[in-house]
Amino acid sequence: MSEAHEPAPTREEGLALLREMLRIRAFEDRCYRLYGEMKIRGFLHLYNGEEAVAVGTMQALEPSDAIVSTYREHGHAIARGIPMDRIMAELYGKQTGCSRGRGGSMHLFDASRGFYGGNAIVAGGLPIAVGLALAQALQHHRGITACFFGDGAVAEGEFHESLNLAALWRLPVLFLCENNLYAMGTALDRAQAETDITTKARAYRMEAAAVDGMDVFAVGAAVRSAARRVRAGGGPALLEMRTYRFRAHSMFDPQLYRDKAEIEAWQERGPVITLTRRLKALGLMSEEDYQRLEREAQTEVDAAVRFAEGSPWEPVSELERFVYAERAS
Amino acid sequence: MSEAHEPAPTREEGLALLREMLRIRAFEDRCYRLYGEMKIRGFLHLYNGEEAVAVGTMQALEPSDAIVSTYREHGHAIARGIPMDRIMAELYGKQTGCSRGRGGSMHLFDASRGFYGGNAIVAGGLPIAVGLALAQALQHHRGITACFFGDGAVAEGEFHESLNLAALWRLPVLFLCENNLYAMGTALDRAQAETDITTKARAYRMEAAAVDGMDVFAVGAAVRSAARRVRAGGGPALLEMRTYRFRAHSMFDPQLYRDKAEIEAWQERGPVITLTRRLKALGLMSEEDYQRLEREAQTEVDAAVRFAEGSPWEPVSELERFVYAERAS
Amino acid sequence: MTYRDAVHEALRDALQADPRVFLMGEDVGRYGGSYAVSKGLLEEFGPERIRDTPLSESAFVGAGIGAALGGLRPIVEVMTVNFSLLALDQIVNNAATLSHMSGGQLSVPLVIRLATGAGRQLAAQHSHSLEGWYAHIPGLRICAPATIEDARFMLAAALACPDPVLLFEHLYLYNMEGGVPPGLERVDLEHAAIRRAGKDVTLITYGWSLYKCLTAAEALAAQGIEAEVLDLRTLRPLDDAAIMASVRRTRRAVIVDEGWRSGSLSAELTTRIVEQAFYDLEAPVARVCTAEVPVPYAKHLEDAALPGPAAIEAAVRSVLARDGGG
Amino acid sequence: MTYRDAVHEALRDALQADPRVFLMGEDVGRYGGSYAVSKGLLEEFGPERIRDTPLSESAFVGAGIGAALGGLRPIVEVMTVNFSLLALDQIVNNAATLSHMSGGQLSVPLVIRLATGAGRQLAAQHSHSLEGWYAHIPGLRICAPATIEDARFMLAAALACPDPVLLFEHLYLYNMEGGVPPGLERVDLEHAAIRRAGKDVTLITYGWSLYKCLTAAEALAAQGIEAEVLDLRTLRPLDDAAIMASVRRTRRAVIVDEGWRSGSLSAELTTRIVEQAFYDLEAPVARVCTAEVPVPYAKHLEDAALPGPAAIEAAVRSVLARDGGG
Ligand SMILES: Cc1ncc(C[n+]2csc(CCOP(=O)(O)OP(=O)(O)O)c2C)c(N)n1
Ligand SMILES: Cc1ncc(C[n+]2csc(CCOP(=O)(O)OP(=O)(O)O)c2C)c(N)n1
Ligand SMILES: [Mg+2]
Ligand SMILES: [Mg+2]
Repeated sequence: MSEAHEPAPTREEGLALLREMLRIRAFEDRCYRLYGEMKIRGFLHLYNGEEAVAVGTMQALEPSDAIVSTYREHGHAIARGIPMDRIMAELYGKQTGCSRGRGGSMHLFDASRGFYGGNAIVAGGLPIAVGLALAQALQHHRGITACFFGDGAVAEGEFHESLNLAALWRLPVLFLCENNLYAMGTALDRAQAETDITTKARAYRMEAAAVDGMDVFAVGAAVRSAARRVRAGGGPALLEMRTYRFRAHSMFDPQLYRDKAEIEAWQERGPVITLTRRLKALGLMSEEDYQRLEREAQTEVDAAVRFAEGSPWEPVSELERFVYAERAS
Repeated sequence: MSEAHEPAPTREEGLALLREMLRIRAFEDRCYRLYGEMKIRGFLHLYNGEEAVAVGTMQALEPSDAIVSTYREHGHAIARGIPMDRIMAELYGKQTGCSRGRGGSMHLFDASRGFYGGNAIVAGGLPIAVGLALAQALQHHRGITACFFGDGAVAEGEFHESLNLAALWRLPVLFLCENNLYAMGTALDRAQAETDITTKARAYRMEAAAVDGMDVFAVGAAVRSAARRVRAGGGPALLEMRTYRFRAHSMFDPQLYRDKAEIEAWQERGPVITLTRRLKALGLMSEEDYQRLEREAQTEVDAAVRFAEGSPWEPVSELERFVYAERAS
Repeated sequence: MTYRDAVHEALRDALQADPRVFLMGEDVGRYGGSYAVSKGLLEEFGPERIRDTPLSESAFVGAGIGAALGGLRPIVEVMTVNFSLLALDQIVNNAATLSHMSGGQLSVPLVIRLATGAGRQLAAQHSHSLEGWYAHIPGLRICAPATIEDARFMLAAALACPDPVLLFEHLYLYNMEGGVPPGLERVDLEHAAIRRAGKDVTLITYGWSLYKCLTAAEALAAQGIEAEVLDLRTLRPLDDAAIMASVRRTRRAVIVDEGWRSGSLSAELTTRIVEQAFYDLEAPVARVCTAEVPVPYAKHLEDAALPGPAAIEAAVRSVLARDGGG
Repeated sequence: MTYRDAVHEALRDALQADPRVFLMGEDVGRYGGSYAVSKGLLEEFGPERIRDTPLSESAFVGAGIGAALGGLRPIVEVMTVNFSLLALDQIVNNAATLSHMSGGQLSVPLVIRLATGAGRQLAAQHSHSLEGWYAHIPGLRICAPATIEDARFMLAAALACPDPVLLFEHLYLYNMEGGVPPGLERVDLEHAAIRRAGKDVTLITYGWSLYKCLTAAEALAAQGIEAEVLDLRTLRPLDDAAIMASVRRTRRAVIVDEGWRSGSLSAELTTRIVEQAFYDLEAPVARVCTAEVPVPYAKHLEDAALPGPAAIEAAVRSVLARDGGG
């Protein structure tokens, strides 16, 4: 299922991809600091190291597609185009947040962009993705549903039931496993008898491929190709994005379970650093370009923080609002 | 994993296997009648057609092994050696029943024979089997755990989680899928994208083989061989027993979902009829022998019914007994 | 018309009225539904809209949530409440939360139908009455159609509601015969209904227990005690106004609930009455519930475990005997 | 010693005392437990007895049941109660039923530990307080160690019990500092405990809410109101005798329960008090619970949703104000 690498990128494409990854990186690094300052609370799962997956995927999808995500979803949300200020306001718990302060880091939503939320129950989003795809199929929409989940989710019963259902009904779901080798402190080979996740997908007669999740082009190419087949009615597909998280699982994790050396080796292969090197080597980007992109990202994050800081709180009187829907169905 | 057929049976072996199958058949046929007479109530799932699986399996297991079963478990219980009168008394809801009248048809238990019960939640027994095997492994028991479940159970998340856990921890579980092609009215190919169940098992790196579940020798050979490896610490294994149920799913099933012709074709391959023919053809059994075995089975069932009829009811004052255990742990 | 027919007709109506409606669940199609409710619908509406599912409660309930988010109006049949435990994460963590957690951006117009209840000697794993338990969860609406008219029309009301609605159909009701009052074409999900008027005590109940209460009320009437019988219809949110109005009139309440006694809906009802009508009570509220045991198979044990008309009568008499102390 | 240390020591003791005991759950080993409770145990007891599991709640809880049947004494950690919904079928349909359904042949000496509760801005899917909900299920024992001494010794009592015991540890407690009274070496699972004596009203509570009650009680004392604070410790079966004894003394009760108000344990408690001590009450029982919303992320909204000392004080004052009508 993997395809030959697409032709070398243009300067424009390359910079656009790098810009998106830098936006995510800058956002996540700021979140890290803001957590220390207690501006952000609750659980915070950062995406550093995995940016190529979100960026490569989103640029290969269409606006009419639906996205189902996890609790490690800032990157997905940003790459999907949810305004950073709305996301930051959500992390602050403000009324202007993209979930009106009710969701926090793990529950970003944007219905207008088909972003059906961060889900904090591991594998809990997969059945929902199957249902969204069923709605697309029955309504003859053009859209497909892309569903992110981690390597840890693969052990859950909901993974199994959802893959089978999607395959059985040939629904337009693109299952995107972000295999970063760990579920909290549990390495994949301590969680799975079979560690090749594509093998599992094939046991449901589903097309599957492993992708270098550190290479934003490889991700984009794989998603484009798989999405094309899924969109054409070829049934669901699974992509195993091989990636790595650079930071701890959450802000409470002393990382007893992995070596510094392992982390460093992966950082050396990081999506931002490798794309930066590549674009420079191809002569498509100067150091100045790079600095400018970084500055722009910082500026955007600064503005998002200002927006969040300046936003009002949802009045407590609104606490019970939205428990039941306000509009008729 | 399948092995060459074992040498032709002796007369003794052949008659013993047929006797067991006829005992089950006679028991089930009587249950059918007793249900009509309203002596047995609740759900009743008969085992006709699948006798070779229970009999072939149980004669290949050892007394120290543990058994986890389903709601279609009369055959398993009888073949395991639970006295028929205790089973019949249970179906009558009597105090002398093997679950003291509390379980009924779907919940036969006999702790002394390592029979950990009928389970009426599809796939609900699989995690328990994994735990029993974990106890065997940690306590260095010789025993293994044999776990029955239907083709329908394969779609459940608990199947997936349990197979992975058993394979990951290399536990001595023998997973026995009774693939009778239907889960109630749902044919396997309407429930599974991949209908070869052994393929699924292999996705957990588990050894697996398909077995002719209508041939009691094939079942015995496959179970013996698999059990040997499991017992020796080779990790779990799965056998897909290809079989067919001759009767309706339960007593409420008008069988709209399958043809008479299909049923008749399978009945022609039935485990009792084929073994009878084979033993006669080999000159190992006369028609008289057969009649005697049938008579003996009927006599045993008659006695079981008398026992059940004559047994006392559990006093209502005992209703709340055993909700919490009486003995210290 | 039986209750089964009424549910069947309700499904047909819904499927005919709105192309977004579809039915999905185990054996709803070829088998005709495990309680024969959907028999014939596959032939009429085809396999796209009458979808047999594999045994994957979590996935197909979750798929119902997703399909509702995606613009459809799914009716998911979970064969019985017993199996819904396998889908509870989807129901509690997704269906019940998505509207609030998304700040009102999403809603989950999903209907889940479940057979519930004991009494058919199906033993511990197949005899749960968990509707009261589900009623603990904010974000869900829990309904228990007990009459032919509710079986006939509650589904439409549930489909018109933008929230997840769980319809609990007691398995004892399916064969019940009856009719729909002439001219009646819709019901609501908001109001409890007085099924028998009386002045001496209010029997508060729902589902199959309604008929046990009506039977007990007849027997009590012969003894000169006039019991009012209130059918809750919706267990979440509760119709406090109707409950208090009746209790204030009769000044005594007995709650009849097939859930296990401890922590059943009867406890919430008692508590609300105490909170809202304490000074109107002539006697402590009494309740008749299921004994605190996994429901046993044997008929005599099962009967002893479940609430029955005799226990209801006894509870009423004891409440009347304690009069005047409140 | 913190509560975390106390649970840690309890685990060590149990592992040392009985070779049948082992601990299993997500990230209990290499990670050290998601609340760092089991840190160091892997090194001390090895991977056979400190078993990291895959994310498979249903399978490893069910495996705990099987291992208990097979003669071991498993301690299963479900990281938080929120994820236990995925294992509910195993807990309700197997752990809770096997003893009864087998006519007493089997027992399930399984201990499940779960972190519970809200208050850390973890939002709707990670803030459940379902211990009261679990207490509805016959066959289970539900405990909520709220003090250092219970954290230290309840585990041993649970392991000595032949039934499935669920230990709910409120996530707010782990960092709490304190000690064990000198000489104390065991606790039981049967009795509620008066954590503060008082004569004017009984605050009935458990878990982290205990400390909210104690804080409220101090504030009330300054106003001349002496509240008794009763820590339930075990939520199923409830210690009715201790509850009624206290309520009969104070003649007023306020229940503080982090569950959602409707159908929470507070309802069962209120109901039992009405059933058993109606004529001793001077005022209706009041309750302080969590608002009926999926718990929101934002701190001010979460605080508003959860029971707090101010709401407890207000409830006490309102109960005292209604005196004399009971
Ligand atoms: C059902 C469930 N069990 C446990 C948890 C606690 N938990 C949160 S994240 C996580 C690890 C998930 O790992 P993975 O799926 O690989 O995603 P990653 O964090 O690596 O992106 C765990 C165990 C949870 N949220 N949901
Ligand atoms: C979790 C669950 N869902 C649904 C049911 C209802 N049900 C009982 S048996 C059955 C079919 C199971 O088929 P299979 O596993 O193939 O076993 P078979 O009856 O063919 O032996 C169904 C759907 C159940 N008991 N448990
Ligand atoms: Mg991971
Ligand atoms: Mg089958």
